[in-house]
Amino acid sequence: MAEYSWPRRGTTSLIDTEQTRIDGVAKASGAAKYSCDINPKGTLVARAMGCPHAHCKIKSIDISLAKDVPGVVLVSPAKAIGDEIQWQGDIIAYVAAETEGAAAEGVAAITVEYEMLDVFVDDQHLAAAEAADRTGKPLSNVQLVNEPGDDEDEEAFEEAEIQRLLEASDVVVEGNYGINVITHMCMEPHGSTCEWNGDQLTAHLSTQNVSGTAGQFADPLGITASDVTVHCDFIGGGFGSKFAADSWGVACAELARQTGRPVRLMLDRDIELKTAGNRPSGFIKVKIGADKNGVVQVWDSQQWGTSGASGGGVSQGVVPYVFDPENRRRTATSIATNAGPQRAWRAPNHPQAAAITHTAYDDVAAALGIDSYDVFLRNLDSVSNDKADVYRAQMERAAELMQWKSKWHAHGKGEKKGSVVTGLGMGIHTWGGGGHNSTCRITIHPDGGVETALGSQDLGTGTRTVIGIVVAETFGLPLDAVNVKIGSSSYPASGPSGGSTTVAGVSESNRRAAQDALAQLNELVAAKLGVGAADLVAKEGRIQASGDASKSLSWKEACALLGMTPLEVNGEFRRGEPSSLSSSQVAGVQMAEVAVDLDTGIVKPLKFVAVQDMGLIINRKTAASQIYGAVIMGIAYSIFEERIMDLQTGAFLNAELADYRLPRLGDIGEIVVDLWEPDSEYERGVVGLGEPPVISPGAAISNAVANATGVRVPVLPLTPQRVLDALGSA
Amino acid sequence: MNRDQLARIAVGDDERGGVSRRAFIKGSGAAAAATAIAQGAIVMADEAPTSTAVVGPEATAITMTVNGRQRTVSAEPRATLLEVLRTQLDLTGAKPVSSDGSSGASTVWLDEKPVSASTTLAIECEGKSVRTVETLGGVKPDPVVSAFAAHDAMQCGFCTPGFVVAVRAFLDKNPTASEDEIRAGLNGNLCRCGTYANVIAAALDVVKGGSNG
Amino acid sequence: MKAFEYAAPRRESELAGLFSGRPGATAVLAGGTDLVGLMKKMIVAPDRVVNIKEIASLYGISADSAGVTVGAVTRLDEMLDSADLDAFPAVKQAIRGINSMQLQSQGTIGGELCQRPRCWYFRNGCGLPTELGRMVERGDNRYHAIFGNRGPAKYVSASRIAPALVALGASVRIVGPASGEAVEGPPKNGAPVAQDGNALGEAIMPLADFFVTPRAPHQGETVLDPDQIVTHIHIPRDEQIASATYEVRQSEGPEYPLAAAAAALRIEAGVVTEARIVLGQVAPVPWVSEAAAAAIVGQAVTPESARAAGEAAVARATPLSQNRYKVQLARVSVERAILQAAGLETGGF
Amino acid sequence: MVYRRDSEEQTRSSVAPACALLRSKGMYVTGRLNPGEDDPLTGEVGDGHCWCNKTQNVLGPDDALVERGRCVPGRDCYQPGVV
Repeated sequence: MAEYSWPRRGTTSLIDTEQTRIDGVAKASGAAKYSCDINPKGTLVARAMGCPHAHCKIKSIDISLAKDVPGVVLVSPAKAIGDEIQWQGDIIAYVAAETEGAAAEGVAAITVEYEMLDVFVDDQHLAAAEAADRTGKPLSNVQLVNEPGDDEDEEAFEEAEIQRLLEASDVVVEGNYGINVITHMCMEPHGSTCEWNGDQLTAHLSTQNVSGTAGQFADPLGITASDVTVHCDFIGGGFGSKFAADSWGVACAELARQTGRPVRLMLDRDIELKTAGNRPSGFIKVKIGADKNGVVQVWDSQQWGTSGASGGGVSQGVVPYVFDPENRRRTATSIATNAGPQRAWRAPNHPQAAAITHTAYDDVAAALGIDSYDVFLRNLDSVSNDKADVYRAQMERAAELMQWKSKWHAHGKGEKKGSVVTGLGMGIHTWGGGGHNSTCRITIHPDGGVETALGSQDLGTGTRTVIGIVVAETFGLPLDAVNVKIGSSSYPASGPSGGSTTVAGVSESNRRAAQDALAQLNELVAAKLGVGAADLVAKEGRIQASGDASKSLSWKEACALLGMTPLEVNGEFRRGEPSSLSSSQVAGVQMAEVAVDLDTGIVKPLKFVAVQDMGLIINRKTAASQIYGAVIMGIAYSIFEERIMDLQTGAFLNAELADYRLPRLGDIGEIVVDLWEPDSEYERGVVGLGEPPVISPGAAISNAVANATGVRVPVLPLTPQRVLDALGSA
Repeated sequence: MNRDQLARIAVGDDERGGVSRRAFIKGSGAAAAATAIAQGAIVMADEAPTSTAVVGPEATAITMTVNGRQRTVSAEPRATLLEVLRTQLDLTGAKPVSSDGSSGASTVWLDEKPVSASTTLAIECEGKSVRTVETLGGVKPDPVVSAFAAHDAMQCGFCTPGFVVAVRAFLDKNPTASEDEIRAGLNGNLCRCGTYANVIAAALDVVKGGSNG
Repeated sequence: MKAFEYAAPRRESELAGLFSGRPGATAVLAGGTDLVGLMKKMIVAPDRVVNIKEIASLYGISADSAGVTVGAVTRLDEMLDSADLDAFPAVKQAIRGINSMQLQSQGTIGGELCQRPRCWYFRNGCGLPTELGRMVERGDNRYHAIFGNRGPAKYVSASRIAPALVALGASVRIVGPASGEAVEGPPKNGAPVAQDGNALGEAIMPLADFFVTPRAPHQGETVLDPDQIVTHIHIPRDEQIASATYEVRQSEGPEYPLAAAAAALRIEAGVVTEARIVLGQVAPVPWVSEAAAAAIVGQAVTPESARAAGEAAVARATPLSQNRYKVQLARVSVERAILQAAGLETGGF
Repeated sequence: MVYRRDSEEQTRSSVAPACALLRSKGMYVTGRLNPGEDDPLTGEVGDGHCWCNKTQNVLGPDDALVERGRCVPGRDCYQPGVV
């Protein structure tokens, strides 16, 4: 078996260059078909009915009027009498109809009687949750340099030792920090178009998990996964929320089976936001002791938050974030609320952890009156990964791009122009990445045609293009010579797009298959040209003897040697196996400069610098896009977006786009993306990029606002209301 | 307000455009204002008064010009333009993102003005001209489409067709737009993936490339 | 959406027979940017929709020495492009602040004035106004009213252009079925007499009086009865009036401002001799602040006098449990609208 | 030698065998159950979101919540499996 490797840096024609995505024109011109665009003849439109109440029991469901609405074809309850509803928007019934209007009218005609139950949705106040008996047993986790004596009570020792360390510190900072629940708000709502051919189901599902969802449809429908084909050529956003077939996907298939017609069921925006996932909240009370240089000596925190009905919150395993001081005690309490369940949201746990702990580190700088940059730098010795040197180098680069040193002023000590002040803040982050399991099948046709097929998907990260680049580079062909087939579960299985594992996974399988296929083709070419197969190179559309261009065949001539049968080669990668093509674990440093209007509390990003390592870069253009996008999503959750719940009723009040505030094109300021790529990065292979740059903005922007105003706005997003409250002027 | 408070409109005035000079004077005490309204009104003098046809709620025939071609569809008055384009005419470039049009993802041209197809009823478009993002594609795409691809001004791409229409419409009106004007003028569209920085670059490129027309 | 009938009259005279006097039975479709979304959620569920955009006399902008008249279905972008409205910066600034090309080219001035309240309880189906008032009082009222909120209506008037128009002394023309005698001779053959025998009538009133705060269910947010529509808006011309709208907008998008104010000032020899200050997004109606006007009249516009007017404007605010911060934002809006009207720097964003 | 102590709840979390119908994102990405603990390979942290393959919901066939810690022997709908 060949030794798999990447071409030497500087010798590539496609890899590590800027390539335009191969489906760019199709997407921009509306030609690309998403799941909700699939519209076979006779398709019915289905709609879900969400429960208006956050906590109740179903006393009765009457669908008789709904069935009589003109245009309604089928009404199907999803709940039974006696079922308990635990959050607003949980789905009670489905209606399939000829038109959108009829489906909506059908939903409105369903009559449900409810028995109301106590509602609790307050995740910000631990005491309130405790009083309502909504907290889980606290999890605690202690690490100390000193050990208790053999017969000493452990908890008493811990308490005494923490107090001793705090007292021994030059400065002690106490603070409260928090970040609210946000949603995924995928532009294309969750849903599918389902059609049956006999007992064979085709589900056009908006999914991040093409290869993994067929099996999810099968069990509840009483068929086997082999009867299901899942298609998803294009997905309108997932961000971690679209890994499952979901009950509404199965319902769509069931409605199609019962009506004998194709059915399209996309969730209404409000139901999606209420029921199809969110990012948990995190609140924390911190005591932090540091020496006079700002090096943290001891960390003591109590945190809480919610993931909805099951409790949960932000994992305490990442608190404090990246930094892991030798002495620390952390306690986490989960709060069960009458709110929809969480789902993975880009870099699960990390953005919240950064936002609620790097802010505390920054407050150490504020308390000591020293530069935040220096505090972050001096604490790098305690980072939990092995990236301290990378952070140091990246901080230097980021500071240069931000002109940090010349712009810096102590917290609250900057120049005020009118009512506007400016400030700087930073954060650092880490993420694993690495490839997921991936299998692909490369076919070289005797006429020179090349295709690769795998059950992967393109979340918008440019996966299709990445795959094409890897295969075309290996064969020495132009990018458009490779036909990339993804988005169907009928292709060889490849992993879901989650955790920044896709680019590494699909690059692994495709590079392996392409190298193996080329080796087989080279055997034929070598015999034809009378040279050794090992001496052959594929470049610029030819296979030729290295050093002797006269001995060569065009790609087409070479492929003709295959005779009548296409050459098919599978490539496979298993996550965790050692490989020279991919690795894992990245760092990353981000800095924000913001302006704050002290009279209105409005925060405007002026400039944002993101320095990011990511191993070998397959496509520089889409890699940069990922970072821009992550920063903008970061600006969103730092300044604008949050789920707002009515504490009385548990209603999700802003579950429509008009009320769910997000940044617009004019809100982003200047964004500087720096692909951090010494040769060592290229050499360690592909890692993955989606999550890391979305992690630090909360900390960087909150710290910049603290630097500008001289006060900490404790909870994200930093709305005018919260800023004015913190300034004491509201 | 009580109907007794409404002064009856005299016929002749109505036929000149529905504004009674006398009543306006009576109501407002501002003679000049009435004159202004009367002058601004469009005169339909010779047209005999007619009553208006009421259609629906059943499906009715709607004829409009879509992407240059006359099309007749059958739809209920409550059908949105977006639903008709997507399900009856297979024009799925305009996307359903928000029910209230706040995302801009369903932007199309209605009589050459950018509007949200999701908050426009199909029946309103009777006799009007609708143009969709699909007219900007094809073998020789519009420079805005090419610039979006070249600058990677998309990720998942779901908001992108609406954004492309918005950029095209904006640049048609502001062919030499500066970066500041672009940042101020394209806020009717929403993107979740965060492609704004590249959209700005793409729009600027179209301006600079002189291919903006 | 509930199924509905549809009509698109081409003349004002055709209106009378098309409307039902029953609340909620007929909806007027202008730009549709607010109505269609509300109908999709069945917050509004009419039996009939009357599209008034095809009535030619309701469209367009005309001007003379007395002022400018704008037809109700004139699109907002056309107002923005009209040189006739250059004399009224407050209006153009308010339209520009909507920050969406689509809303500006689809939305109409009549529709903008008649859009339904901005209140998430209302828009989530909690009704207006009695039950809603309780919900808002106990619930999350961060975006709700800080003035005029003692009754059941605690939402804020949504219109972003109304404060400017009220400040500028605009009037509005209303058309609907009339009773009583015609003021100008008997109807001729073919006159605009509706099938039920009701003739069409009109009234003109100050826009300031057009908006009302409902006290009971089925009272609307304006004086309009279910069978009446706005046809024209008239802004009187006065060369000596300087005006501005200042909105506190968290983002550059079309989201509604957190607070806003329009100022119309007559400045003579450097001193304000007459002022109208109207706050937006703070009350169930555009909120006319006599106190702010009194504070600035007789003063030169300076940062100090503008601030004093802002403070006067909010002195009697009655914030709800969670919107005290809006008092500060309302104060700043007034201060900055006055500074901006006078051509001075606001000192903020 | 550094002193470390985790609360009992922390250490107990994934001892019992999980139901064969339990699903999480981590299982698809890494091929292993990933109910919210650190992934030792990469330091990546899961989100803890689980669902039931039978109901395709966060509620199981018994209408109770689906979670790593709850989908264990003793629950009526538990199915032994290889995971």
